[in-house]
Amino acid sequence: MKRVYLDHASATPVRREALEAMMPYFAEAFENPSSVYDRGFAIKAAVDEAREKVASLIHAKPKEVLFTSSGAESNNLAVKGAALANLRKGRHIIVSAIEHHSVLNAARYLERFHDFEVTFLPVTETGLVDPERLRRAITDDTVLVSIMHGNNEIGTLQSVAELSAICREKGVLFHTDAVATVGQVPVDVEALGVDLLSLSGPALGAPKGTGALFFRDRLRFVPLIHGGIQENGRRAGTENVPGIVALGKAAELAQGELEKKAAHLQTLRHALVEGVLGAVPRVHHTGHPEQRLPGHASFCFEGVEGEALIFLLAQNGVYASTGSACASKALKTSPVLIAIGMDAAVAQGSVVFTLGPDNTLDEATYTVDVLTKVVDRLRSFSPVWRK
Amino acid sequence: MKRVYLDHASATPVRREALEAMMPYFAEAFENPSSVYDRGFAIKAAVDEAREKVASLIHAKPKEVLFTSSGAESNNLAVKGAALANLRKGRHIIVSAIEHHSVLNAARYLERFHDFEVTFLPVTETGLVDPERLRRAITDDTVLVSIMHGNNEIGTLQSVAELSAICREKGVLFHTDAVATVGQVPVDVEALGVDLLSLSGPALGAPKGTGALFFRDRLRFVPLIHGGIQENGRRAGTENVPGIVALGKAAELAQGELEKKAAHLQTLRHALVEGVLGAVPRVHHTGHPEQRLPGHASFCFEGVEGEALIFLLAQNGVYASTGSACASKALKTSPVLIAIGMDAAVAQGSVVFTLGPDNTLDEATYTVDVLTKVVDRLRSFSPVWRK
Amino acid sequence: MYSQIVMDHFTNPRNAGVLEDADGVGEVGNPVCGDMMTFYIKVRDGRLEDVKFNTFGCVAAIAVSSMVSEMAKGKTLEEAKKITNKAVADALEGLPKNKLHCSNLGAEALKLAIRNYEEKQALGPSSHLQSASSASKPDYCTHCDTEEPVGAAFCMECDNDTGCELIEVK
Amino acid sequence: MYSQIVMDHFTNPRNAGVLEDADGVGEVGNPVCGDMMTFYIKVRDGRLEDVKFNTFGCVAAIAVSSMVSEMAKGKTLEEAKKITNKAVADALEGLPKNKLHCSNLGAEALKLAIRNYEEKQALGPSSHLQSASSASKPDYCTHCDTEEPVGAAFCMECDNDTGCELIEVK
Ligand SMILES: Cc1ncc(COP(=O)(O)O)c(C=O)c1O
Ligand SMILES: Cc1ncc(COP(=O)(O)O)c(C=O)c1O
Ligand code: FES
Ligand code: FES
Repeated sequence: MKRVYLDHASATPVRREALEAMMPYFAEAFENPSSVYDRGFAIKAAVDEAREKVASLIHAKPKEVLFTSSGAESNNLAVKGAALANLRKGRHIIVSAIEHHSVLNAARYLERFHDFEVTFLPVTETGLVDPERLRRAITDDTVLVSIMHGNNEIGTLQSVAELSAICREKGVLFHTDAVATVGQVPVDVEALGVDLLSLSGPALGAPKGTGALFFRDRLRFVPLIHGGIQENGRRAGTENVPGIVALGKAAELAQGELEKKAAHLQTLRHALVEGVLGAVPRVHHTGHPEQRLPGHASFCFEGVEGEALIFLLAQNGVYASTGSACASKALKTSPVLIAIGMDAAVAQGSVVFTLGPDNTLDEATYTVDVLTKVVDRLRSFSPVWRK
Repeated sequence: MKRVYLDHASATPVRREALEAMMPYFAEAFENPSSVYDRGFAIKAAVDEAREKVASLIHAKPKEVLFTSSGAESNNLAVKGAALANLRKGRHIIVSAIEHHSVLNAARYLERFHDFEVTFLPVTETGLVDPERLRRAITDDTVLVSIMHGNNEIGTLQSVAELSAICREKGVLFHTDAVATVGQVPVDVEALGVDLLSLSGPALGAPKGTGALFFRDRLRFVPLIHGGIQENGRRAGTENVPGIVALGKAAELAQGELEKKAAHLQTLRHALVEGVLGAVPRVHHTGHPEQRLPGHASFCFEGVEGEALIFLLAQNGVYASTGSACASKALKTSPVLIAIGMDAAVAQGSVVFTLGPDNTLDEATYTVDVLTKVVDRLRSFSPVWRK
Repeated sequence: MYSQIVMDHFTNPRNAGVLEDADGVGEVGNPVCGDMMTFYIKVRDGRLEDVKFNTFGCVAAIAVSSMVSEMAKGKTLEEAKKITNKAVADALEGLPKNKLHCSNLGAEALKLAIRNYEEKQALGPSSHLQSASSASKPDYCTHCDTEEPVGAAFCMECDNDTGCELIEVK
Repeated sequence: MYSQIVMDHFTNPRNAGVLEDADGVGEVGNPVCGDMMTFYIKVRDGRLEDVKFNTFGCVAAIAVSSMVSEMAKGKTLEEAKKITNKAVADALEGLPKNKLHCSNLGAEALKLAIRNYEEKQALGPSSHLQSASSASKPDYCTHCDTEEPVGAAFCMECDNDTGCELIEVK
């Protein structure tokens, strides 16, 4: 059977070059980068080189990059750390209603444990934050705004530069969750005007267990993992050297391929979206039609439920996701889909396809065929569809 | 030149079997364990198997084990998480004065940001916490006691079972940092009577970037990394699948070898300690003479400074550490050595040797020879020594 | 996650469809919650001669519907009423904790169809189908697989203001 | 971390030792802080004919002592007094940020030895050696290599109650 993997946002195979780059750091160059003797320095040098590569990918300085264990950790560190470092200024933060759980729940943590007030900014039907709404939401107490760069469920890319400019003007810190965008579209922290930016390694073809946080030079934040001197006291714990080296390599590769890859993904996405909209009745293409991740196509199919659809797709060799593993396992209706005004019953039929560089046009066509077949099949005994 | 690696507590090469076990999970079985389709389940099964192995090593149930990115993260999660989950009971915690920075600074974080009171319990000259002192320190406000199992700088093993019994009697949670002990001595969470226990992967021959936290079944704690449903909502972020699989394998291997390894290490340690005490004048063997980590030998040499000693040792092929990378880089006098009553000037001459299974008696002898030579050399132009 | 028998019933659901001339119809759930089932029964000599279902829902919901229809077919009404949630879950060789509520739905829809039939017998042919949407939300935590979900200071997701305040040390 | 020239001077320190009949002696630091240096000078015709040192301290402290002794030897007293911390660090091709204070120590000990010699000249032979221990603690953060350590809400280690309270947004 054909096997078409269209779930790159959930997981990507580690790239061969990244894997090769990290291999020597498991059992040969295994020393602790904090060791004071020479063999430790060599390891520290490898970490620093990786830091330069990640910094270069996002147009930051190496000292503005900190390594973490995941995108979720980066988000938690940014949101809680920057908020707690600025208690004197106020206890109000603003996040969009479609943030990833790791931002939303970090905000709720501040609410519950630190008496913060959190504003959840609504979005338009295409998933965009309205700059004027953001401006009105900022008060004298606002210390941080966190609005994601690209949304994992509906693919919409925010106009981050425009939003961050408002915050800068008002003297409020701006964080963006760029887990879905780094490696997919050009990300330039200067151009975006952000103070903090989260990224994750697996999204670039680095191994799971890697991530990074950009923080503007000299920006202060309270650590999430307190302890020793690693990362200049900003994140304790022995560095994940092999993972960091792989992340550096993956960042270097991503930088070289960004444009070509995006063009390829966009072509496939168009084929997939046009194909689905043409072949399947009563389907909603969610998120922004144009201002979106190049390889991201998301739909809600009326009359069927997402998990069932995903399983039938997988049985036919097409691997996709319902958009948010969290919402899906929790049997909750996706808050993102509700935020863009999707009918709650229709939101149950959510399926997200995230394309990768190895996907082909043939695969897009095959996917449309399979999808048409399995949606039909599920609808054939759906009480919702009949009505 | 001979190369004698005696810094196993700082870093250990990843074990071949662990590396082999993890390899398929980078680029082949790369899917997200949270994916709802079959290929994701296989990954989840691998994670669960690793969880069983880690649980088995410490005599816990699999559902009592949570994977983290480091020992430092486990310590932060345990100390902050358990304290914040019990605000209603009180805001007092007790830690020993010789805890790792990741416990000490987590405690200071509670002090600063959550109005906790922290008691730093003194220790005896051999590094032991006095149970009666612990008992007296507990108040009605005490929610958590954190006392490490084995100390990384002076090797002392606490009588954890005795200490935890006092806490249980008083209805206070007990956490132990077992980063230095798991894989070195038998660790049984039931016998130790602990509610929370931290361990780190690299200490077992798993890769950097791995760690775990034991928490007694149904114990509640506030997460450190908020977000999705991974680890049943207790720690968000895509799981480091390859690292977790390797940690499982390393735990399995450790369990089978524990006794033989400890006996071997103890023999070497005796040779090293006797050799050094016999050959070098005015040297202090720190920590407990008997109740200590089997492969841990720690000294303070009068008249010399630790970093210089470490460098000269390394130039002669002997790799050791000053005990705490953090204190050493921070140019601080080790708080642990001060806590055991070491003279501050003498504490500067701290060197820690941590043995591994591949070390030999020959190497111990060679180390004594080198050490004698380089200590002599540094003392030859030391103004402190002359006086 | 799912047993082979669940996957089999999901992939090849038995008795999916509508009985246009059904003797009884029962409906539970609500598409807004992600699960909805309609059961149709044909009764002959006090036995379920035919059972069909329409289901909107997840893998478990579809497999449960299929299994319930198989279990019910040929049974007397009284026997069919005794089909328990547990029996359904057991026949499927278990369901993930967060999907157990689906097994409730199936048996419930069947019972509603039987009740609908019985009421029709009593009242004449104009009786409406039976419907209940309350059963669609489980009363335990659906967010995790823990055997006894703990109400969750750790869980910001389902933490309905019980949170850490409820937690006691020992 | 350390330049080759630092490692060379550390491994083979020049002029390590004591001048028993020194014309001047200067001492800085304190073993409690981890660094202590004693400089001995022999003066002839207003020039440093010989310089020796004893040092208790880290790699940088030993290399700095050695380099300072080399730089000083043969210089006039006035030239030697002008040896700056920066010149020492430069001659060593740089030092890690958290070790820069060591370069201060070396030049300072040398100057104290010269001052001791000059005072002896003025006062007769009973003058004591010069000593200063204040210089041993740096006034910047030694905990990190950042160019401008920021006083550290992030750093629980050196965070002397300035902490987050000092932080301003922009
Ligand atoms: C006793 C102890 N606890 C905690 C840690 C922190 O472990 P990690 O660096 O893996 O985070 C260490 C590190 O050496 C340790 O020795
Ligand atoms: C937009 C976004 N932010 C954050 C995350 C969290 O990343 P991780 O699972 O690597 O922690 C994800 C994960 O998919 C994501 O899509
Ligand atoms: S998610 Fe399981 S208890 Fe809340
Ligand atoms: S450690 Fe560098 S500022 Fe405190």
